Amino acid sequence: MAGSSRLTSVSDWLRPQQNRMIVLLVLAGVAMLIPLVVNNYVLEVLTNAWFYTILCLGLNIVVGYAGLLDLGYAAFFAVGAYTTGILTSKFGVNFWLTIPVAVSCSMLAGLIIGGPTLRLRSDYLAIVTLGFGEIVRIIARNLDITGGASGLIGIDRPSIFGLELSRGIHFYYVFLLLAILACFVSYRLQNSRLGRAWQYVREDEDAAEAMGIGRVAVKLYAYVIGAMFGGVAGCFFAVKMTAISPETFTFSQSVLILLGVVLGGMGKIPGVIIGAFALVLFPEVFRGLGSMRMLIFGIVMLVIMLYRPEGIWPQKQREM
Amino acid sequence: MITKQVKAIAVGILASLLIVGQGWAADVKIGIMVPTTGSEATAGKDMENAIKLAVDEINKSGGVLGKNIVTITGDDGCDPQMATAAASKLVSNDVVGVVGGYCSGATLPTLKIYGDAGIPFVVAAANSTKLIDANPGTAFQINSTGFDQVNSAVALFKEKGVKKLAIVNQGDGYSEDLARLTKEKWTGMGNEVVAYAVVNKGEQDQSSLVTLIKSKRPDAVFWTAYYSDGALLIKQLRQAGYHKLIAVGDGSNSPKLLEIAGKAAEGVYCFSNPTADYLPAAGDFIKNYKARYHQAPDAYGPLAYDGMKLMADAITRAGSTDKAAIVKALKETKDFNGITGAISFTDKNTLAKSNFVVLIARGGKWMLNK
Amino acid sequence: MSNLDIILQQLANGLILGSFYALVALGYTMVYGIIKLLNFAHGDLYMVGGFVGFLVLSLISGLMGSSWAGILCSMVFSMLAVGLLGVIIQRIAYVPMLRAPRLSILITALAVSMVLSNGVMAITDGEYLAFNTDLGYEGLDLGNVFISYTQLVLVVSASLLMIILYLFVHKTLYGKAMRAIAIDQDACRLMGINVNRIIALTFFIGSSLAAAAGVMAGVYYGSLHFFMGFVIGLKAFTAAVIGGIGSIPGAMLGGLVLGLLEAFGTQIPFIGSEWKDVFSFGLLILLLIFKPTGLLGKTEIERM
Amino acid sequence: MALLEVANLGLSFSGLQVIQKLSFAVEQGTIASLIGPNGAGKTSVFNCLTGFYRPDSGRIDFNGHSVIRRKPHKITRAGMARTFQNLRLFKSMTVLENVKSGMHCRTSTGALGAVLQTGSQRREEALITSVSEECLAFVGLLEQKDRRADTLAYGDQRRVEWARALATKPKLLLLDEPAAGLNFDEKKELITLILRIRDELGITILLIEHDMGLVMKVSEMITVIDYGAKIAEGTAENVQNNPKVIEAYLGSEDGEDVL
Repeated sequence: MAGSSRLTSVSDWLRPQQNRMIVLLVLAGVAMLIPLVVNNYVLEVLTNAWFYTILCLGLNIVVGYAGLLDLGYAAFFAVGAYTTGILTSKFGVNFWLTIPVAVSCSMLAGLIIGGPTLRLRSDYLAIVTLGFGEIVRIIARNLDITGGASGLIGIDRPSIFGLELSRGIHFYYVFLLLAILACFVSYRLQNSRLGRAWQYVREDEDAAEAMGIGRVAVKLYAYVIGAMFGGVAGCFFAVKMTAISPETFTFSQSVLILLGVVLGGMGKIPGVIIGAFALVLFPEVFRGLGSMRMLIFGIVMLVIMLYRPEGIWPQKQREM
Repeated sequence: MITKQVKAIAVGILASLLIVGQGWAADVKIGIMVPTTGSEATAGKDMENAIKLAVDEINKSGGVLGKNIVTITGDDGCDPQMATAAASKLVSNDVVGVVGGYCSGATLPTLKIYGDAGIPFVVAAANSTKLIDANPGTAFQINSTGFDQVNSAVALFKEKGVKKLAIVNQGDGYSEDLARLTKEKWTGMGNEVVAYAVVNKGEQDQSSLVTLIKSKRPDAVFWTAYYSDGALLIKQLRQAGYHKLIAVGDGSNSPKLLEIAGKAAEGVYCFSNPTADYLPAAGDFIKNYKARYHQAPDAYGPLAYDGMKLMADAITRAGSTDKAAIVKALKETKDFNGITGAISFTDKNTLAKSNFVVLIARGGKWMLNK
Repeated sequence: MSNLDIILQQLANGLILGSFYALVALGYTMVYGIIKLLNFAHGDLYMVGGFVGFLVLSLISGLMGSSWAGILCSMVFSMLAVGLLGVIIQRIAYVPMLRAPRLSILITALAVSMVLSNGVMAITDGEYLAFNTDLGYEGLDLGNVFISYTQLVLVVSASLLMIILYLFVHKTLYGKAMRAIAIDQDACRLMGINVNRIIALTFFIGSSLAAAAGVMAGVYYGSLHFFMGFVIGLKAFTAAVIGGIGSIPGAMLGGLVLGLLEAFGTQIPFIGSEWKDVFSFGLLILLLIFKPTGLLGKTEIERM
Repeated sequence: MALLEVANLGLSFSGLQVIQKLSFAVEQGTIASLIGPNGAGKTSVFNCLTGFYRPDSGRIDFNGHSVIRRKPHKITRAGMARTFQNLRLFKSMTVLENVKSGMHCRTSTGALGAVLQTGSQRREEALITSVSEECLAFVGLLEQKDRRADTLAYGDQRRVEWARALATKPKLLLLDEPAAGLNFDEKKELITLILRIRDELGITILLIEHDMGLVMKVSEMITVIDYGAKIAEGTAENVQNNPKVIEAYLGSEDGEDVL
């Protein structure tokens, strides 16, 4: 078949590190220059896509690398967003100083929920994370400091070197840079001792344990690093939106992020990016199908799990 | 396989670029921001219809400043993230003004976007009191705010001799806001709130809450949230033998509430923004709306219609499509004669005179309470 | 109302609510017990059951009225239809996944749940449907405690269904096969048991019990919504865990315990109803951490 | 002092006594075997030793320290490695990646090191690769290192498991039925390999095996258990002639496995 042979030749060409770098650089260049040619609306949509890229890459560490189903990922994102929101709007702390605090808080949340529960069997873990996500949302809804059900408003825009980050283009670059950073970190982790340990635990917990890999510690690592990604994304989300409310951090948000991870292909960075873009672009491009969005996503997810569990992005070639 | 997908995405991006890139040079461009997808799509589409109806009428009678009005819709999906995208879309299209705003949560983050661009925004439905603080000065709320509703509610309770009140909300921004304000006002007047509770969205069984309420013996129960779960509460309260006053907020103003609660809803009071059925001046609006869309207008149609008419009036008074001039003209609005009543603004750009009405359920229908 | 009245009333409320939870929890537990699958879509089957019942009732109400006869008829039909739907879901989505990693099968279950709830949303346009019947509000009025006849009938029918199920599982050959498969599937295959057929039967029974609960909820609460399966799904799962997942009497007990806990939990002063779900989720999490086998579940081999 | 000392070990599953009062010792530098009829509780003993089961009673001292109630990965780190009765390779990973897992407990780079790719991280990665390749070379599979583990022949997959266990740098290697499913020639190679591991690498070995020929050939000390209790102990000859052992095997259903 012509199509498949073309595909093979493309993947052959992509194999050397050098050629892959060329592709990456070209893509990064395109992403950098896009704001010069598009209007605010497209820019806003693409900013959103980069934002979901960060979240999906974070969840990918938990789901794709370590093989743990997390149905409450929005909670970590919420912790980051609320920490920054509360510190800047209620205590007047400089935004940049809130980032380490927010990231530590979300990592702490990861520890708190992960520590006692990662021993559980995977299906119980899914439910526990779901419950945890809901608990975080309800707490945010009920406390005064989080602004109750209507949330926090009037979060100040940050400035950097005297430039106030307020326009769409500023946030485009902020989220693009964060997404590139997230890709870089994910890539480095994937090909490290820790990355392999995640894969061992995902493939066979007992064998990994017998090889001297502490499965709880390794999973906890995945959890905490995943939470960190969510926390960072949350910080910038808060200042971009200037207002946050508990309604953003629902179960459906967690499912949406999970969808991004599953659609493109769990554990594969390019796949996850494609998944994140699909999430964001679909409702914008197919506006008429807007109300059917989740139905279509559900069907696609089902089909993917049944016929192509490795996702849209092709499997890494291995010599047979 | 990959290349196909990349192509599809690229085509999609290009297509959206082309669509939004087109210009309507000689026209006055007005943005409509409502949820046309998602859970609140029904209300959003109704508002969009009403606004387009108003635009047609304006254009038929000569337009504004001799130009036709064209509209462009941004779908906020009742979601803050989608709303910012929608607002950016409208701003990039160089609209001179925006009419819409249904969900308070989704409207909130867009205020700053329009404010930064200096675009006047007539908020037709969203009425959380949070919007008042977040207003950069370019937004104008023509729906009575929560404060007005609280005043209507408290007045009714006093009139009916209520001493002990139970308030139930649904834990979202809108209903919590209303519940909290009512509680503050009611206790501030030296009365007692004996129960203040939250019902989670979608939870069908409220029997425990009903027992709790019954045991506190309130003279009235005020449900500040939406019709769907409100109907369940009413039904279960009445079934359990609670026979005193029940009132619901404007989010419950729907015939569906009466349909679901059945005869349990008989005699329930509802505070409502002016919907078409109870507006003497809305006869033509209803007729034209039905003729064009083959269905009756929903709760926020009249306000959306008025919002568009007000915007056109402000542009005419401003004498130009300069945004700052339009904002100024809107601010100076004096008794604009809309179908929902006379519109003037306070110094905080909220409606000067409340247009809330009190309805009562009689024989499976909402009637104006006389 | 005196304190005693409140206690009695809440006892009644808790038992009614608990019997709904138990009916839905049974399906969770049966499916989990037999193939160790956490069927996220189970709550949605409850929802679909309600809608099918509604549809049937509106079709036949001209013939039989919307009273007990009509309701019974629509309930039976809904149980059959949703039971079949459960089997179809099992065939399409779960059978191919039996040897897949746990993560994949969980995501598949989540996808099925999304398809069901959003499918119904697309059909109903996200609207609430009023499930109106001709049933009255009459009931037993014991002073300050009130139990409507509708509630009584529903609790009795829920108990009946559970008793039938118990007898089926413990007294028939099919039930014996089910219990055997739960212990060792491969051994059952060797013994000539048609394992797939028994698993399908389990899905059928579990799904139809959820459908029965869905119709009952429709009748009792009077409204239907595409999202109504989510909350009850979680609650029923909690009930199943409380009782010990995999155990049928456990699911019944868990349902009742959860119903009573919720009924009395909301009466505790100082803790506002806005915190209610934090407590039920907190309880679930603590239970999973400290007593994952529940009240009646079997302890597994202790592993470190 | 013996490298491994087990005393009065007891284990029960829901009332069923699987191991009872089992005591035995493995001396440094020896090859020892644990045999017994099917269901005698041999693998359960392994699972207790490696921390997968928590015994009800008794003592397990390894290298002078108690390892009872320790987590499996800590026991591996302390120098006890195992293979599994049913192959437990990381199927979708390459042979080399499989073997690298053994080095995990001998290295320490964390997330930060991985992201920054510090000098020590790069040195450690190089070490992991070279040690893993050495282990593969030892079992004769170096050429296959980039193949997916599950595409290898059965016997080769077993050897990958061995290489993986060797990469943990163990003092004691526990082999769970290493000869199961192997043909005659493969068994012969296996015997050489076992001896080489002990002689060249100085690793003490404890194995469970059904193949009596193999057991008798390599083991210096044999412990026989039945119904979880020790019935005999000694050298190959001693055990072969012990009437209790003969009875246990002949009385059991799979007596045909014996001798």
